[in-house]
Amino acid sequence: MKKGIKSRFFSRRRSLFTIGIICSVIIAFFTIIGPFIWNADPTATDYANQCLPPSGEHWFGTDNNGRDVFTRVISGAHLSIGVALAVVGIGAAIGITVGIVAGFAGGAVDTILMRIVEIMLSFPGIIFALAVLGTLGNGTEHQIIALAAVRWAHYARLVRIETISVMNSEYLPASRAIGNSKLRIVFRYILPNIIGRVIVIATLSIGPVILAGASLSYLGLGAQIPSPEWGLMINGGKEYIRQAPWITVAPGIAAVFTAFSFNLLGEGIGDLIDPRLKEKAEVD
Amino acid sequence: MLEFKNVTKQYRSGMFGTHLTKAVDDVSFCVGENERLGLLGESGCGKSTIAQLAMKLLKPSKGSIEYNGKNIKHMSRSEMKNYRKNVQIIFQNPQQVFNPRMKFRETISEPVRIYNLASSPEEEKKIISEHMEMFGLPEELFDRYPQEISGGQAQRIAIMRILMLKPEIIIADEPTTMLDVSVQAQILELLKEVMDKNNITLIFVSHDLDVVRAMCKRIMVIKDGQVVEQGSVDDIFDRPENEYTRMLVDSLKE
Amino acid sequence: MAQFIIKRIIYGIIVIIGVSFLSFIVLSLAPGDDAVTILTHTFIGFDDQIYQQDVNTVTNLYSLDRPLVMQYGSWLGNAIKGDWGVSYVHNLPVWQMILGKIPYTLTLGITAFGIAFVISVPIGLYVATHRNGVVDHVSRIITIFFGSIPSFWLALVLILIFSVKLHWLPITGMGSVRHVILPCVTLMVGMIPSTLRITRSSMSEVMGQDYMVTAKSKGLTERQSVYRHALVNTLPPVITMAGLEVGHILGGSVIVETIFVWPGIGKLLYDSIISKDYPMMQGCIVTIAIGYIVSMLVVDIVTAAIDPRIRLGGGRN
Amino acid sequence: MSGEPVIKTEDLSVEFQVGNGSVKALHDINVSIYDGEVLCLLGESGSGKSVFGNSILRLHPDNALVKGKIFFNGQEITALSDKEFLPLRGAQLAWVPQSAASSLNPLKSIGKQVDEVYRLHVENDKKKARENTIDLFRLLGLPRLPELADDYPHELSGGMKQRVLVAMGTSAFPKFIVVDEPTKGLDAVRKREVIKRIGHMQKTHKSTMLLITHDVAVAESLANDIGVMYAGEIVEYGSKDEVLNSPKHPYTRGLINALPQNGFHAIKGFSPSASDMPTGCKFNPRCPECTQECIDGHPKLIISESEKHVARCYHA
Repeated sequence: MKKGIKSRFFSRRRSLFTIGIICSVIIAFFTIIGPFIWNADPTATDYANQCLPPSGEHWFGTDNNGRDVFTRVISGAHLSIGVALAVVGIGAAIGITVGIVAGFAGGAVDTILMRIVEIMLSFPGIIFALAVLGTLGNGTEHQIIALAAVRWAHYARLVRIETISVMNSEYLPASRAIGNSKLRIVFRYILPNIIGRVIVIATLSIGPVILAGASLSYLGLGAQIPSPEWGLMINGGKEYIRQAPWITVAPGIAAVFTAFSFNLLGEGIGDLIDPRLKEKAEVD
Repeated sequence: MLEFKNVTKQYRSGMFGTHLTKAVDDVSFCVGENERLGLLGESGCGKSTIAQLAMKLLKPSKGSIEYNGKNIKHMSRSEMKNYRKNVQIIFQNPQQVFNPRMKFRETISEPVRIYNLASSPEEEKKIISEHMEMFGLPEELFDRYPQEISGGQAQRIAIMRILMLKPEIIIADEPTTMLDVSVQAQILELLKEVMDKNNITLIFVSHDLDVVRAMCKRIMVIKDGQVVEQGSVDDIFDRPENEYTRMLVDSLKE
Repeated sequence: MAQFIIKRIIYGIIVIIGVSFLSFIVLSLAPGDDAVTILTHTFIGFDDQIYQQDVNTVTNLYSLDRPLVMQYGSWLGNAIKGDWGVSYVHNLPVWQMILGKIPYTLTLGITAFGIAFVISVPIGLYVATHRNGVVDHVSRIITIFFGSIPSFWLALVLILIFSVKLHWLPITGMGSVRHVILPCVTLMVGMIPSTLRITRSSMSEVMGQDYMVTAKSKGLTERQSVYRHALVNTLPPVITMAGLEVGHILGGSVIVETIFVWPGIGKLLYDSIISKDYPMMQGCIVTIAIGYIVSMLVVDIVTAAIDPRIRLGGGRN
Repeated sequence: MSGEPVIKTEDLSVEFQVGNGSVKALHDINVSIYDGEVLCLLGESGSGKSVFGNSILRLHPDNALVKGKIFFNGQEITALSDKEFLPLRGAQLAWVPQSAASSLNPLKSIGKQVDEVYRLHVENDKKKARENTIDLFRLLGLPRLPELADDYPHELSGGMKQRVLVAMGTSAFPKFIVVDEPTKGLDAVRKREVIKRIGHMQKTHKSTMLLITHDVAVAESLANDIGVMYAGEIVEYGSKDEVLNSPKHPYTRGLINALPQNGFHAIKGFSPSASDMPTGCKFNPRCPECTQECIDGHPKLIISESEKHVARCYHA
């Protein structure tokens, strides 16, 4: 039995994936069910017990406004993760389209699109966020637009590389020879052959996007003061780092743990679809 | 039916893109009904390029290719679809020619769907199973992926797929080079049988003289993108005029 | 080969111009009137009343009312001649200030990258040749963990431990080597994951190639075949990743430089954002883009030098 | 056929661990190759011929399990530890790989890659090594010498790369060379060229060679003895003339009749894949002379002094 479980879950290829799943389940629990259990209002101030160290009652202690840090971290979770998933979703959608069009069309279209992508990649994300948030005003929806506006170029570049490798394959001219229309080739030949890699790229980017969102808020460009956004909380706790370090440390740990589990998931999926890891017997 | 008129295909390369290499240099020939034309030459002489030009997978740099008098370059979508249906190609590496993520169930039914040869799913199933028996392929292949079957079986499936379209012309681009001798014999036997039964025109590209001699009636010898000699099988093998052809034929007889 | 490089240079220039144009538009979208900003910074105090006619005089002085494209045209014209405009806040030429800041950012960035590179490449190589050993799994978990830490939070934690609690290292300021340690470590941690991952995957792919079996069949020991044949083939993708990381140094350290008050371009950019100093922002953005393009170009050249297939193109035989 | 054989194998079999099962690639091979002679293993893809070549030089991936004994000049090399075996590989036992296109290091010049063997096993002298390499290239008929030595693999045609690998295998004057499919993927003219050059090389150096191929023409022009392999087993063994002119095993007959010059008479069915192997004689599903005996029993192949030309078939 032990061998069964060990090989099924922790075999060489599946270990990262399994740990990733376990962490994600924990996060999902805290994010979805958490707010119902720790349902104190994350923004209500309670000056009576400011800066209490972590205790049985306040697991992560309280911040300078007396609010329970643990509750704020929980309610901040669905904010950060929600933003990140939205950004990855929108960014990936645009990126995949641009990547496939550039790879499939080639020639002038490819050159132009790739120059635009390079412009976006060499443009500091902070500035773009500033401009977008500056004109449209702060707030999570605008934060999503600000992040997605930069992230799509990252996906486009990687999807184009994958598409080109499919375009150079032997089965592509064959698909044209049998008479497939361009659309059918894209959806039946290119997409299925790159989707594996794309999922890995997308999952691996959720972590960094969470961190990018937090950095934006840290710099005061994303979510605004009362909201329990992790970046904001870390910035808020900066002044009290000497006497109440937990205000800064706690949301940081939450961000790290969330990013860590998504990265594990991404690497795990990568291992699963990686052809090299499948044992082969070259019998010739 | 299919005619090449002074077709040239050249590539730019070298330091500043000045160096021109001519893969196909001013080739003209035509293929009539039920003909068996062999394109014979060493590897790298441009014979495969001619095959890809005919399939419109490559665009000619000069000259034109005409099918029933119509230049394939200016064909409308519907004309092009008809051209694709009538002119099909068998590739060299059978296992690499199929979509690795697509099971054979879908790969095999693809031609039927594209040209909607079957009015209803039952009819589609009938056509497919008919062809499967004719080619001696087991039903359990449906759930297999290209990497999971042998070269011989893959080539059989490729030929079967093409045959469903009942094409007028089949271009075979070195279909048996990558296969073992015994499997090669099976595929060539199968191809010959299919050709004769449906009187399909064949353009057979190869570097193997014996195979060409067995499959074709007329042969064109190609060297560095140019047709150096053209004639019936016997002329070429017994009375080669061009000295390159003589060298090629003698090197076989040694 | 030359054709390849020239093409890359032309594309690079196009991208830089593209970036400068995009940033011009983006900055003009940002809230606030340029004239007001100039007034508040240079002539009068922050809270004094701003009179409309002062705003008009400043507007004509800097000809801020012209259509956007014209403004961009004149900016570009001057930029090529070396005049990147004058900072609203410091009233100094933009490029002069940037030049002053570049060495700081580079020293921080290059040292951080150097250490990250020196750590992650050997580990990557070792792990690729000893796949699925304990070291492989442990190093993967650690790199994934390093990749999940937000740089600003890491900076604060390091400050908390090393400055606040242990008083070993100063939080901000310049001067001795001890000042560099914390910002350097923060940057380095961010760079290790990508380099190590690319080294590991590139090396393990090379180990699977047929020519490694040929090397083994020649009687080379495991170590010899790795050094003589595998290493050189692993380099191109690793160098490309290195180029990407170096390219991001100029732009990436905005946060770290802000927290540690490190007078680099990142801090300059952040300050110019806060004080809405548009010419300075424009200058920083273009500098960062140039840095990115130059490092991409260097990568292309180095890769071509290593890989004859790119250098020599088609075969002669 | 004199004296102690250079290479002798006893009941050599190879299995690959795949997932939790194992795939039998080679079963109890008993061959001996004498000094200065060429044994040709003739077989189609999936017959395990390359596996045999690899097992002599221990080039298998780590999921391979090798059973049985291999003797080199009387010494049992399968008993040696990897450390003890290392000096043999490359110096005494050489190997010419199958896929020329991917078996050369793309970033190093072909001259350097061939010099490396000479400098490792003969003498670490740059000049002498390069001279030896150029001689070998000339012997193998490569053009544009000596500049060609500084070219890179991607600049060479398939045939030329194949000959570079042959040069690499022979540059340390090994006692025994395994040559794996030297003509795969080459066109008729280049194939003739490679065969001629290998034959010339083998005669001048009197090297003992194991030649692995699916091409009967190669066997005909280079081999002294031929072992026909099918589904991991040797089904017929004997001298070249006996096997090619009067084949005993139905599969060998089928192979010869399938040749283009003999009119393309194909063998029906497909060669079995390693996972679903037929019981009894492995060829019985495709064999025209198959009887109940063939399906139940598994015919043996016994090579003895008296009986040189043998086949693994009840009706041979």
